Amino acid sequence: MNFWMQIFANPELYAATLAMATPIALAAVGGTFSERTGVVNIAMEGIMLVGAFFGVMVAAATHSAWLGMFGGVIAGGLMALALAWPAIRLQSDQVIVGMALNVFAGGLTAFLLNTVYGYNGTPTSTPSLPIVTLPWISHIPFIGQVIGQHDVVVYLMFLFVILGHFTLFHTNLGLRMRAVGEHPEAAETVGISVVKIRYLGVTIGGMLSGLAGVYLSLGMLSSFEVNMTNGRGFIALAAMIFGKWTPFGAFGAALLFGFATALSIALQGSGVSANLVGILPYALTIVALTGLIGRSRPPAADGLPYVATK
Amino acid sequence: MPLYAVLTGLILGGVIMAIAKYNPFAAYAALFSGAFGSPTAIGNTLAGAVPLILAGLGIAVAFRTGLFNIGAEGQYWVGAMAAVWVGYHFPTMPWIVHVPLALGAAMLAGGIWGGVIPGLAKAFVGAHEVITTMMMSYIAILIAHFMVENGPMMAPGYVPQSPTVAASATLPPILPAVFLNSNLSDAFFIAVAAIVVVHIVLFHTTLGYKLRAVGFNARAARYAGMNVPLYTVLALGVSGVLAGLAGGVQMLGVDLQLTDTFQSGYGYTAIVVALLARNNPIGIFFASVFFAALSAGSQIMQINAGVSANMTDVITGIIIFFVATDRLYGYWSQKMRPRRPSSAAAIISGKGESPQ
Amino acid sequence: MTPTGRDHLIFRAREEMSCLALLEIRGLCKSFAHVVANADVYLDVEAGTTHAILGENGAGKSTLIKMISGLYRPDSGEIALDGAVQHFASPRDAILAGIGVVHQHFMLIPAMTVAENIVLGTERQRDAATPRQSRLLFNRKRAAVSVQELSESLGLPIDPWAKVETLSVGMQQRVEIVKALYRRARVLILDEPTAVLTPQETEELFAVIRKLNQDGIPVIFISHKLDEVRAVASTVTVMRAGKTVRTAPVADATAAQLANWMVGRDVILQSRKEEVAVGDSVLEVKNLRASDDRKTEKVRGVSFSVRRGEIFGVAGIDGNGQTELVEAIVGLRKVNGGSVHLLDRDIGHMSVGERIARGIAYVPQDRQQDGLILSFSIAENLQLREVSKAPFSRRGWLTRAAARKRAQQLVEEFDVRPPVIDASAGSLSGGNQQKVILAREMSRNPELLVAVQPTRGLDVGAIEGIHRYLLQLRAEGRSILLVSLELDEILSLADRIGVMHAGEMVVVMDNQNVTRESLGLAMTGKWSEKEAIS
Amino acid sequence: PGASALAKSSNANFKVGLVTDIGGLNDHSFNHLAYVGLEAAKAKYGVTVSVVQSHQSSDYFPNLSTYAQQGYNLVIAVGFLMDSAVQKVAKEYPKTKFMIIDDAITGHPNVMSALFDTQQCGYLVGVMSGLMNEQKHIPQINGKNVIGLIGGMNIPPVTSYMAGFIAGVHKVNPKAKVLIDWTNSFTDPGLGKEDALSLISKGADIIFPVAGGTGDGAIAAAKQKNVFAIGVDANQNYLAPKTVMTSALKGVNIATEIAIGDALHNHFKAGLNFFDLKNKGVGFAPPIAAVPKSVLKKVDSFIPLLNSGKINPPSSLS
Ligand SMILES: Nc1ncnc2c1ncn2[C@@H]1O[C@H](COP(=O)(O)OP(=O)(O)OP(=O)(O)O)[C@@H](O)[C@H]1O
Ligand SMILES: Nc1ncnc2c1ncn2[C@@H]1O[C@H](COP(=O)(O)OP(=O)(O)OP(=O)(O)O)[C@@H](O)[C@H]1O
Ligand SMILES: [Mg+2]
Ligand SMILES: [Mg+2]
Repeated sequence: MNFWMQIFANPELYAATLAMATPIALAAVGGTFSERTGVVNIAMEGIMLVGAFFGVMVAAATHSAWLGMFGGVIAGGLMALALAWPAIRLQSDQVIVGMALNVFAGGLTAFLLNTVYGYNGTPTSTPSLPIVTLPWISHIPFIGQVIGQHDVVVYLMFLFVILGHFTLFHTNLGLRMRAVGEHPEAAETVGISVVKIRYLGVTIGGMLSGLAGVYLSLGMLSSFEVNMTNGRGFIALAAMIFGKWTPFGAFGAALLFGFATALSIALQGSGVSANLVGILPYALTIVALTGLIGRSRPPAADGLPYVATK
Repeated sequence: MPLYAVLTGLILGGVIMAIAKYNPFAAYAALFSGAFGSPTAIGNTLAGAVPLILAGLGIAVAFRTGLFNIGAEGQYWVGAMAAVWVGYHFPTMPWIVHVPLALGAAMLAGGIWGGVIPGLAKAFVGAHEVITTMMMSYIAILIAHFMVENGPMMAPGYVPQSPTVAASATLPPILPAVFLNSNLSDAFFIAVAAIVVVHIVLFHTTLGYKLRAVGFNARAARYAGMNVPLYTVLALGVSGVLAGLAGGVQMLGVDLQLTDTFQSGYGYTAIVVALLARNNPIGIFFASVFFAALSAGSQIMQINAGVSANMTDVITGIIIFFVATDRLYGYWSQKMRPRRPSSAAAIISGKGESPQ
Repeated sequence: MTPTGRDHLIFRAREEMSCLALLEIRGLCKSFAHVVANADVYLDVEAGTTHAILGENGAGKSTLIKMISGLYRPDSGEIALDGAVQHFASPRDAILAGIGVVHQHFMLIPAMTVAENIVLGTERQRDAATPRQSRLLFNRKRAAVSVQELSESLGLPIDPWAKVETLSVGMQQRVEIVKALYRRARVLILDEPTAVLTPQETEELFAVIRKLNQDGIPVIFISHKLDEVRAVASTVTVMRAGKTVRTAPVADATAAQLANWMVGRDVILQSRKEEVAVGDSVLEVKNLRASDDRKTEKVRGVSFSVRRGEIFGVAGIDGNGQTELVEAIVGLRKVNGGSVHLLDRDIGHMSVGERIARGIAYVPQDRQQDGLILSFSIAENLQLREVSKAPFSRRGWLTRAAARKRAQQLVEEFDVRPPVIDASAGSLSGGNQQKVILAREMSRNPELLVAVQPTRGLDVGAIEGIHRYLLQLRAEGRSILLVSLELDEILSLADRIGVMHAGEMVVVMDNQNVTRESLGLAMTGKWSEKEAIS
Repeated sequence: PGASALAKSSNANFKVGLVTDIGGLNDHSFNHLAYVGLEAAKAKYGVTVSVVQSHQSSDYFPNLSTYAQQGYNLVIAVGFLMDSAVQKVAKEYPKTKFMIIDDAITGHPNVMSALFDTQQCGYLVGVMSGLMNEQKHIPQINGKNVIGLIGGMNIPPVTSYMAGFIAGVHKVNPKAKVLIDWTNSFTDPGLGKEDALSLISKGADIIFPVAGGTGDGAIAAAKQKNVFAIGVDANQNYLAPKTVMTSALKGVNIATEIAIGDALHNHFKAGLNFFDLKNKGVGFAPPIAAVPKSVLKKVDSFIPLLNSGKINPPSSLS
């Protein structure tokens, strides 16, 4: 009992929750944009890796973490275009292309890491993004320790989740995006360019995934490690579905997963096999999904190539 | 698999290698000799294709039914654990009983893990199989680690690995004289048999017809009196059974024990295999051999041409990309391919059928 | 005061006076991979008139419309508005030019609200039609308000907040019309608008069309229904096999003539029924109760029976529980109460499969979603329901050859065009898709055929054929439960007619002593015995 | 010089192949160190070297065989994961010499196993930590007397460090609390960071990650929270010069270099070869200035005890 008290009374548990949720939430919101316009994005893992690597590369070269972040986001966007073009112009199978990009990204980043920096890894002189301390909030006893002091990207994540929701549900652009994802023909008949909107959605998705990668490499650390995403891109995919293709939903799912991860970290001392404790996040996700979430309905035209017969 | 796509990929890869100051010709020569250069190489390539074939078939069956089994990796390891466990217990059992028993255990384990649990979750609460199979996969791998890291399946001694399976449970090598000390074992025949069976079931039985019908248009299937939940569970079950079998034969034929790394990568490569083969069993054979060759060859490419292992991933990625974008080549012809309902993208978003 | 929809109508009407909107189609051609959909099409549409286009399924009507609305690009030929030749690169151009279209298959987004659907794509445009709105933000309230104003000023009231997926097809079409006019259409094109409407709704639609004509807006009206054309249009153009074969003032053409021009042969418009001895009851429904997906009870204790060798027609305005009733009978919807007996056997709790096995055949309302697997071949679709039986399979093994032979027979017998059993069902036109379904269901010579809207959207030729099949089945002593919104269909086919209203079967009457009027009355629930006799 | 140059050139036809496990050369751990040793040997003796990074477990056997087939004189297998593969190949190629790192293969005349008494260096940095935790005047030390220990996986090469470390801490500071965390991964620095932060939040002011690349995250966390960290395997001070107070060294590079030299000069030692403090196979990196001389003296005083075997730290967690 007291044991649990200690764990749940420790603000670090909730701070860690946020930290672990951030990359997943960012990528999941990105994926939401992509799929809301009708393009399945299973390449988030690869795009994150690319963002993480080029973030470090630019930061190391310019000695500016901010430029690094910029570079990582751009790299993510470009990578996403490699998904958008075949998906939109060639009606390619979006999942195959996505898998291709994942394999490609894994190889490319590792290859560049070794050829550019050698096996010692990226330069230790690489700057990292600043830790932000919120003015008064950080002084509030418990709350302050939870949300008062985080990497800047964590706060950007909050921003993008809200911005994402607002854009999708309260702007003209969002209306058009949802229309294109639900019924491209209908959108076309009222003069909306399905192609443009889809390019936009996928690119936004890529940039957010890129930012998620930057958070791992320049936010939490200031270096790049081979395959440092460790499947977070796929977890983000799950979070997006779990969140029923809405930014808030995706955020919620990411929080749940982040919390379970943080909890499994906190439970490490407990003597139970580390491996078994490590199951917690995955088991909890399944339970939550089957227990409370249930069916989630994707955008009607999600993943279906659209051909304008001319 | 379209040849020109592969060629484009290889050419582009060559250009990249040239830029990276490698000799692409030497590299590809090494790649090829590593994959097919000697009987041993061929043996290893074919052996490497076996788990891809089996897992790929499993994933294809799910796709055909409109389901995306993304957790074959975990099902593979669950199957592996079961096979090894049966394999090193009962060392006195006769071969003819022991092997089938071990493989049966592997299939059962994989089926339950990949099929029954996500299948039921999908059929009854609509939990998206992409999430459930993925999570179950992670769980399986953690359990596997637990088993050998001072867990119930750890072999006595220093190294965190399971005991090796009894001789009575191993799959004998094929023509050891020819493919001398390669990994090629009877597992290969099992894989080929699986291809035939899956092909027949899918295209020559009412079961296959119903699975495909559910995959294309679940509503129409329901209106036609088919039990959609049943076939959902069935499809994911078969999918898991095959992935589990992949793990099983790999253990009994090649690894012979669990070592403390549970990342075969087969489960993910198999997704690409299935997709590139358009979920066609015959195509899966060739796609699997192709990827096995790349993997085997890449090792020799490192040794003989000094090309970094990661470069193979780059090239592989490019090749897959160009296979997926094969319409590039027929771009001029306005004749549009009818949208494949087994289009994984359509499936991942929970739809087999495209609105007309 | 804010500029309301009425103001902008007047404002636009004035505009029209100055320049007559006059649509000219000159030698339009369009072919697809395998078919020539339009070959040398000519059409002149006068301002303020209604111009009907008649044509068989697959004649090319929709293709023509899609070219006029900028969805397809013509292979050759011209489209001229006000004498100015137009080159529509996209629907946007067509919209800006003032072309408003209600497509045959609605272009609405089910998951979105009425207001969202209507303003979609125009959020940025600012003029009398659309009150000032932000270029960036989408304001649900304001959109709803302007939609509401316009719809009311047009006499087409709709709830702007309603999600489209919750609306009846009639309502959805109203949304489409308002959507077109919201874009200030100068020409309104309706592709088979009445195929899905109840008689009442059809009447309302005609009123709207006349009103638009008065405002100077010409309407192109596509339909298969000759009497409707006669009722609303002033000029008619007939298409056959992609060509415009005839244009004439409606007044000068008899229904028979029009039919002949369409099909290229004489058509029996009134199918005759020979007497069939009705036997004992096959289907026995006793105070059945069932709810829709939103758990509201839509079938409130319905009782009736269908006897051997009879067609039992279920009439009623869409959404009065017909769908739920049928689904409960075929086993797709669980019953809350009451019983369903087939041949004195309680099937109320059997699965769909078991009921099929016991001899129920079913022609669902939505042929594409529920009736067919569009990506399967015709042959494969023909075995959808009985794949486990001969000749399609033996002991779980598909018997290809036999199945194909059977398919070939059916395709010929039911005149599916093209008669290529390996063609995918998705490539067929609506009429032929329906034929495939009927071929499948009727060829099983079932005890009971449940047919919902079997001729929806079909041309006279196809309708004639299908009616013939139904009567033939009846002649063979089978029973048919026919649900239709088309009174004429019911009146011409049914032996007995049950009228559904508000989930109850308010009356079951013998076809002999029924008039259109009394039926219409019953459908609106205003039914009393007295009127029946009179 | 001429003679040695001659010797070198003649050494060029002595070929050494290195097979990494799937951790690859970026593992910040033994794969990388073995490679460093290989390069050193190449520079020193002028032998011909080649390296292959295994992609999956099924590559081990083919890769080892390939080198053997191609007539390599010495084939080095990095990591116990190749235990069975090495035994199999060794039987098939008796003329080829094999070396396996972190494993105990016996009974093959052509296989040498390199084992590292990392419990010894773990013990020493443990002692250092235990003492440091009592230096309350040092700003990084919070006086809570808690130490954080992070393990990548529960496997011998990791646990021997940890077991020795714990013993060392308690030897000099019995009241110290050592918190143990596992990350189940050697390649997730993000997770490693959160793991360390969690330990720090529980009062730990010295973090010792034994988790390959995951450890980099832990060190980053220590740096961020201004507490001490201890590097592992190699001297990791370069990662955070003011934070990494020392590193527990595992001379995989040294062992590799020695083994190559021995094989080259025909005194290859089959069977178990232990690398410990005595033969400089393990040790600890020179501590940073923040570590008081007094502490360092105390730590050094344990070295002879370990060498003489008077102290025998446990090599596995009980
Ligand atoms: N996108 C397309 N691709 C290929 N063929 C098409 C396409 N659209 C229409 N067709 C073919 O062109 C012909 C005309 O089709 P269209 O839809 O214009 O007929 P219609 O007159 O509207 O028939 P209906 O009355 O059933 O709506 C048909 O044979 C149809 O199969
Ligand atoms: N039936 C209705 N009648 C009148 N106003 C309505 C109706 N439904 C919603 N509104 C108003 O429209 C605005 C948006 O409604 P809606 O519920 O769609 O927002 P929402 O989707 O919940 O937005 P968010 O997702 O940001 O919460 C609100 O101001 C709400 O008051
Ligand atoms: Mg909302
Ligand atoms: Mg049409």
